Amino acid sequence: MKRFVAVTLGILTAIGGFVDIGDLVANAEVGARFGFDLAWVVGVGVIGICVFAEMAGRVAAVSTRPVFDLVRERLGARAALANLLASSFVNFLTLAAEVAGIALALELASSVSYLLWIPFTSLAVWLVIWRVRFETMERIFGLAGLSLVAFAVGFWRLGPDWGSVFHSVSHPVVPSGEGHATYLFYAVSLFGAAMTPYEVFFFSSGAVEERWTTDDLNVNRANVLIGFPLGGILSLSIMGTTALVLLPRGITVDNLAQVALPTVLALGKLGLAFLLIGFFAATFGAALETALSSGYIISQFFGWQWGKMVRPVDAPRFHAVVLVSLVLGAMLVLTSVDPIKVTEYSLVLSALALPLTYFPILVIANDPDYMHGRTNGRVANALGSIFLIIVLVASAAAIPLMIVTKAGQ
Amino acid sequence: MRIRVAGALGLLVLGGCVGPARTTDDYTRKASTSVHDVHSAVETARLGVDAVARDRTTGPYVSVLLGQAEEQATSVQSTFDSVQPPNEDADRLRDEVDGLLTQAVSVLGDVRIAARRGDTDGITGRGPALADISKRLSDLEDRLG
Amino acid sequence: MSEHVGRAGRAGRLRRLDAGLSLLDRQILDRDGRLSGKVDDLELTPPEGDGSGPPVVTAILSGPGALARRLRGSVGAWLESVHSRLHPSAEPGPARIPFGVVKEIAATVGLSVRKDDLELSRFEDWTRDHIIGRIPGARHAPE
Amino acid sequence: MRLSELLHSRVVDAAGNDVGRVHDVRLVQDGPLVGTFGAAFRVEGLIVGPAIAGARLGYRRSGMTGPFLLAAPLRRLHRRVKFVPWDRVAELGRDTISISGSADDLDEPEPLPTA
Repeated sequence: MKRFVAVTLGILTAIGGFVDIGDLVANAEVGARFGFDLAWVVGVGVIGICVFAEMAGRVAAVSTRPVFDLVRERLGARAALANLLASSFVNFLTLAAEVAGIALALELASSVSYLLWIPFTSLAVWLVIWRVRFETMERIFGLAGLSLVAFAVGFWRLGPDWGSVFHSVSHPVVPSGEGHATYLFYAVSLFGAAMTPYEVFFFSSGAVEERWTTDDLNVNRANVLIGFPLGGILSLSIMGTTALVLLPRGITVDNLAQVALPTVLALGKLGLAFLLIGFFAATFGAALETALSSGYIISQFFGWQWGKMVRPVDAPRFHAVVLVSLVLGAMLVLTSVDPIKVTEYSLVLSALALPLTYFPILVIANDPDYMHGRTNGRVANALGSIFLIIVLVASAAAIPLMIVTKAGQ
Repeated sequence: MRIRVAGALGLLVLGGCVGPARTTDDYTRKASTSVHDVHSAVETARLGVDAVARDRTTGPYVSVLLGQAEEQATSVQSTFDSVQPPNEDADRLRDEVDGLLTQAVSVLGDVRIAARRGDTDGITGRGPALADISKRLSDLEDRLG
Repeated sequence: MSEHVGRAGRAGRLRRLDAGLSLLDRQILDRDGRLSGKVDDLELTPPEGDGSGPPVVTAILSGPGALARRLRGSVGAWLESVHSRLHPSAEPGPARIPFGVVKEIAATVGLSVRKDDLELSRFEDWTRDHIIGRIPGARHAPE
Repeated sequence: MRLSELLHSRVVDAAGNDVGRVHDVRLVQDGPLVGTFGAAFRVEGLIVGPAIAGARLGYRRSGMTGPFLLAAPLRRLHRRVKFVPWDRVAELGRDTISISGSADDLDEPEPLPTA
């Protein structure tokens, strides 16, 4: 029974934790612009993150070592440092976008400008990292993030013509008036949103923080294989609501208020309340995860003591990195740069950085020295290899597409 | 790697700029895009007004939604105004587009003010004006192609 | 998983390992299991006597002073300068962990001493004493 | 001397023929006794192979067989890896290591078991 509760909680947490500011923005934008013609990308991205998160969780549980620690052992100091710099930069942009996302959610609830909220939200994120136990933190924000289920309810209440939805999901075309390059650019962004690398750093470090062992492998598998696909359904619901309401009216999504608009029309004040709680929890949770990830990957590269399982004085450099990242992230947002733009760029750069994370994981998950008989099976390797190719293609295409399409304009 | 990131950052900056319009075609395309984007803001506001009329939303949310619609329209207009028209045909187009955008921004401003005051009737009363400006923007966009 | 360290393994064979693959860049754990840095390099010393014959691994080198040289280029130079600025002596070498205090070499490298007893934690001490340790609650585990 | 000074160095034989780059340094535990560790490790020889990316990924070891996409090309490249016993090292230069004799009579390294 206790086991069952743990598994259920883990799955619910994975669902709530799947969606962050990048998913909110990318899915809403794509739905309003392309309808259901890019829905397949979410499917591909969800399978990809399942494949690699399962590997990363298994590596962490069997070897009790987090991913970035092993990245350095297998890439060597120089390549791992280049990887660290690039990953830290992308992670930092994502952190800034999430911190802005929390403030934007509060703005929608209070009509007080998001810029005024930034100092408070950053402080709150830091306090949670400083004082709250890892599992408590994960559970609270993951479960609260579940209230984004309002998107799915809203989509259903909007009464889509299911036949035509399924048809356009399964027969995607580039809509008239959109170039192929623009279509592919948004495909890459959406893919970057689903497979954001910090999810893997966080997932594997979290597994070590929670002291997973090989006994937890089934829990790992259940969390990933049930939780992430259900999270993907939330993403598709966001896309569906904007496709049904905003697309026919020629509305492009430029802010978070518009992301909520279709669901507000469908469900009214109660729906809005759920969405605002969901926005807040999802972005707050992701801000915690990215802030911690910044500390995790740098500490793991240098072999410093890291993690929330020890007192802050015992991991001073880890906490210093987290603190500095948060302060810098808040400062970036306070320059009043458009937070939605920051989010969009963080997605493209995530897509660019994908192979840096996923290539070493695939190698390590095959290494018997680390995996003690739990190396990848045929299915994991076949899927891993296919996704490695997809990830390489997406990464190579990200910047050229951004230039050609002027970032999707 | 670092060079690629630096390049991406450079684009981040360049992305927000508008290039000069060299030909009438080019200018017409820019006009069309601007009309399209302001139309999007007006339609957003209409949905917001609709939500207020049906009592489906809260004051703070709708005031942010309408404020951002106005902001969006204002920024599109000032970007469009900063493009140099290449010839006299373009001048005429500029006057027409700019006139319509000004009206759109003005109506959006009225709705936003009503929303900040929590004046529900003031918001819903602007519905017809928004519908009218939306239609005119959409007609102009069709004409520009 | 104490992989034993005697002269000969079970099959009466000497233990062999490839340093790059199985020792370099590994995580170091101290006696109490605390994370204590990475194996950034190894110190090789000519054998005692006439100095001919194969070099012996005498120490693990850890920290910025050792890592800097492996990175080379401008990043390496920058790291080296940070290291020497934080270090009291004029020409600091890298932090040395004599091989005699190594307990085991497996997925991680275990030591038989506490990390506070080694010359490893200068930067860590500085961060703790000047920043993190001064924030209220730093000495309590999260609740 | 540091281990990193050996790694990546170019290796040439007595005739000046290129042997490759140092991929790794093989250690054997039969040195003098040190502290609690027991016998110290000493250098047994150098593992030298073609200058390729990915030599650190570990595909030299027999247990690393997947995924096929990576293992197939990397394992093929590692077949051309040679073992240089330390007594064949004639001169340690800054970036180049000279060995005595010809590159042709070098053997492959003995495969090490994975844990």
